[in-house]
Amino acid sequence: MKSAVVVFPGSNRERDMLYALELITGVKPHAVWHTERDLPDVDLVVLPGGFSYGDYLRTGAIAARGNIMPAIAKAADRGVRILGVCNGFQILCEAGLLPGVLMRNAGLKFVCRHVKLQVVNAETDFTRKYERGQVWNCPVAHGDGNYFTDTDTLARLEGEGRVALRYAEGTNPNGSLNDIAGILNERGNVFGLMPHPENMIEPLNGATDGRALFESVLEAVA
Amino acid sequence: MKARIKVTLKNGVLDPQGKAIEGALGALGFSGIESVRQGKFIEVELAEKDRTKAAAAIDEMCRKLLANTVIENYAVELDEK
Amino acid sequence: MKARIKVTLKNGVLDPQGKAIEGALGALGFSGIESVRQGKFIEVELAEKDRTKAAAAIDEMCRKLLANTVIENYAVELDEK
Amino acid sequence: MIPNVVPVTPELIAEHGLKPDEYQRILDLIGREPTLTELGIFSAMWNEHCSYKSSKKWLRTLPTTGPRVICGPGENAGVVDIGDGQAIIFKMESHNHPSYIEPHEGAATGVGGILRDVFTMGARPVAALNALRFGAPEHPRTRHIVSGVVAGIGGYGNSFGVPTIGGEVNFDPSYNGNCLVNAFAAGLADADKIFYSEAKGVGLPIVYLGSKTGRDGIHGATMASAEFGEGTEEKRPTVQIGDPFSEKLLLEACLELMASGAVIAIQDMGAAGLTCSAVEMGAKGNLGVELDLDKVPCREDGMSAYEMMLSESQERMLMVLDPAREKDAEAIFVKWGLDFAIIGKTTDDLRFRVRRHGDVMADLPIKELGDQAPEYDRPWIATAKPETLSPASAPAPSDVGEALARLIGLPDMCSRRWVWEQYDHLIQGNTAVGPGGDAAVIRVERQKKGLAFSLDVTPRYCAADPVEGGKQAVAECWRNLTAVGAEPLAITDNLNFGNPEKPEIMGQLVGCIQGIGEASRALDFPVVSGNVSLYNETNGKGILPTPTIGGVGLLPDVAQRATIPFKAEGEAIILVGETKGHLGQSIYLRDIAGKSDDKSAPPPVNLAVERRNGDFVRTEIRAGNLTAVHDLSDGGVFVALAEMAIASGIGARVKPETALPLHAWAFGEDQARYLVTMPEKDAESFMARAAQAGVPAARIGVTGGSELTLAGATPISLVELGVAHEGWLPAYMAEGAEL
Ligand SMILES: Nc1ncnc2c1ncn2[C@@H]1O[C@H](COP(=O)(O)OP(=O)(O)O)[C@@H](O)[C@H]1O
Ligand SMILES: [Mg+2]
Repeated sequence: MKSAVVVFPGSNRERDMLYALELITGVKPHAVWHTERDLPDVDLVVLPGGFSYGDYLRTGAIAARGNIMPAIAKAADRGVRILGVCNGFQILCEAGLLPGVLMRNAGLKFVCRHVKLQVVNAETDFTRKYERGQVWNCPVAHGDGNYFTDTDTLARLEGEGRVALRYAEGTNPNGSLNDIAGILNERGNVFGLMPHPENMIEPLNGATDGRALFESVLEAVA
Repeated sequence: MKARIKVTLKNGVLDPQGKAIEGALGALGFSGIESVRQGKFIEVELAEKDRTKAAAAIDEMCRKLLANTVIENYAVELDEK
Repeated sequence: MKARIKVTLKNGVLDPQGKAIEGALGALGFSGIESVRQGKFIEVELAEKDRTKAAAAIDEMCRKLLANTVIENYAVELDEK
Repeated sequence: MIPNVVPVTPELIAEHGLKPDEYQRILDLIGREPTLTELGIFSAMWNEHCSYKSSKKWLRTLPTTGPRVICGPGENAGVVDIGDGQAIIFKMESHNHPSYIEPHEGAATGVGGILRDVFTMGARPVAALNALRFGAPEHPRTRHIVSGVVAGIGGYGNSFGVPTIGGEVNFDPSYNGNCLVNAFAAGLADADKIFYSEAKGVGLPIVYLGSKTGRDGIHGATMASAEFGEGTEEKRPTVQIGDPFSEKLLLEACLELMASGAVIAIQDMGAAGLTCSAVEMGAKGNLGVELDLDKVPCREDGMSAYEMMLSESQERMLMVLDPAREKDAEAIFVKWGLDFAIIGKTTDDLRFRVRRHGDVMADLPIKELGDQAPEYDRPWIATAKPETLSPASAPAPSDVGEALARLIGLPDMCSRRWVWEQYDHLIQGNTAVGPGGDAAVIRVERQKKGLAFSLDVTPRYCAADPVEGGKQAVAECWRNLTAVGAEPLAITDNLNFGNPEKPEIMGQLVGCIQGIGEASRALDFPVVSGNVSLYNETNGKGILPTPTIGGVGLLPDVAQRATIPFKAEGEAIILVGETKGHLGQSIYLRDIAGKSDDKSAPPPVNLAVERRNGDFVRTEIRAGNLTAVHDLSDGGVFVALAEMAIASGIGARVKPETALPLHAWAFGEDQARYLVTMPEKDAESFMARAAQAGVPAARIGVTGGSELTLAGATPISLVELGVAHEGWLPAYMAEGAEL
């Protein structure tokens, strides 16, 4: 699988993501600088975690208006898989590629800890290697992960199975609506989540539960 | 020209910071606080001297970047200076 | 009584947010922007009906919590409603 | 604009922190009255922070070399060889006063400063830690400071992208008006690609890179100068604000620039910004420096030479570039969107010359600015040697189990989760042991080996006996690194003390340095970098002497690390090291027995024993013989047992064979000890190996169950212990919500 990681000023988990993708797919991913206007020919585009533009103004807001974003929107239209993790998720929301917004954590503090994620929909390109209902461990590290959207959108997301991951067993770290941890776009090829599966891929990380997410995409594009 | 922009959350949008401030004020012993909402206050200095043009530019800035119109409203005041 | 509070950074205090917004506006093609400063805008609804008392309470809230007076200034507008 | 030539009054001199004899020294050096800018430059170069004038004499006694030391004190950070052509670069620095004035920004900029010290040398930061000391919990400002400092440290490190993986938090009334924020950072580089600050070559461009210069942190000195200018309001000294976003860009730009081969010398602008960095680069390289301040990127209008030379605006660098590579360098600056400018050049006349609007504002001999700084042999009085408290004379609790339940939930003993959950301790994906272990461990990126880090000091020991306290701080740090299986390599120190002009305080400083020196020599644990923070006083009362030690260790295979939690039921628990029940200066005595005025001796440190016991434990860890390891410190055996049990959810049954009073055995703070576990079947051979190595070891119990049971004490449920341990800090912080 060919993949690309988009790097914005202030991205800081891009090296983690590049490493994870290389480890799991066996192919070195492209690193794409935000000023580019075209993407390389890839099967997966990842917007990594970090504090693009310092998270100033609103998380993801400035990055979402960067040069590379139209190319990402076009790729999404073509059905290329797009994955946004943490700040990447925030950027996708700000860019309108996913609905809703990620607001300040309900506790107002940055939270770095392991949470439990429940697979709500195991039929997506990003979760097919998990079982439906499966609960897995994954770290979160964010200050703005509190997912919010209007009631109509929420009903649609839930109704269409687009809430793929939820925080399980009272581990919601940020107060997000319906314990939402990760959502899909309508077509199912754009996925955003707050937790960091790229930091859960080796025994060193305590468990390897995050691998299946990348392996899902690998299988989907095969 | 100086523009003063207030960006506020729309009604019905959850405001975790406002809620926290409300709680904190209560904890500090302030009573009778019915609600607190937190927004942003942005000041932009423009070279533009023409009021209409400046207003149009600021409005565009708000729509394109300064406010997320899905959840936020904005109000602009212009000031010669 | 409704209080509208603007909390702004003191002169000379570095404003990384304002700087980033300024850069972003430039990148979006807006020209003639001389400076951008970002502050907070807080709205507090009070049960208090007496203007003087409300003003005193809000001022105390600002000093104790809403503004960091080491680096920030605040300005309050009161509004019957 | 402030005029440059002003009458130099005694008040002006005093306001610049210069003593009359120091001013005389300036007159002798330059043969005329200094201009205001020159006075500012001298005050910056000759203050305690930059010149180490009170501590230099004693710092020289520290061992700073070793087979693995590539670069000791004298550069931005120490450099230590970790094999495979790689080096670890690290240092610790204080930001105490700024953090008291504005906790969030003060702590944030402290983190920013130490990260810059590390990446200035060409290293990518891989770990950050912090040692924090706050006033008494009940003091009205403490909560506000804790909240701001923690958020500030997290806010900066999280955004910058370095894992913050450990540190210390303590509370004591002596820090009520003077908190301590000691920030540590470590970075990785190739050993043959380290960058230094020594300028080389005459007529080369000096380049300014990073954020614009404003009137940040121009301390008291500005107040003095303000009366000479108009618009004093506008020029009031301002707090430094951290901008981790700019720092991240600066990091990436610097590393890219260094890789391009364009950098000849580089120096970050820390304390006394442009002044210190430019003078150091020139003086080290035996070169003069000429600056044209009109070229400096400024954030504010009308800044004078004086202000620009003293500004402490953050996220700035100074470098000497290879002129042939100027275009490549420029492309990198532009890519990262950073301000840059050629602001001067190196010269061959050994002068430090500063121009503004074409006028020479300062013209000083560059070498003398640093070399001729005053150095003091301040009078000192050694702290009187305290008496040792016998175990029998320490009051016993009504029940040892109940005492443990209280101890584990005390401000100084409870879990720090509330703090470290605000720190991204997982970023970079290499965290093997995060906060909460004896030492934090990271894997070296894409390698098998690992690095361990720990910050330690027990200020109450240092107060009672500075020499033993200094030794103990180094020994405890060494022990913590050993307890995870690492070979301790080297340390950095951060010496926080009161006013050195008082002989008792100077005696504490001298004693602690002596103890640190002794221990680091005995343990082959050299000092490769450090920082001194003096005048930590309020209303004439000094803080507890707090020489924080930051140690780094190496694990050949990160998979062999040892951790605290028990791993299975029914395992043997063995106490390694000798237990004499030393309760003097213990947490038990202070907080449970209520002897807050304890004047007795702290536990003595036998460095040979420390080394023997530690080497034995490390060998056992590396041989894969141990399932859990925890070093013993505050609170002794019983607290360590409780921590191992809480961390695992597995209880223990313990029955000591000892003639000591039970509370002295349980809570004594004797040094050089560890608790280890292993499968029951392996215990016998372990005991035999210990005996052979001459290491005291005692089987004290077995893991299992859901309680901690000590023969002779009421059993306590792990749930109860866990609640007590986790509860205090969040509950305390929740009482006064902050934004
Ligand atoms: N207590 C100490 N022990 C050993 N070295 C020290 C100590 N204090 C300072 N140093 C060294 O002196 C040099 C100057 O320190 P400092 O001025 O704090 O560095 P910087 O200019 O990078 O802030 C550094 O190399 C530092 O490591
Ligand atoms: Mg430095």
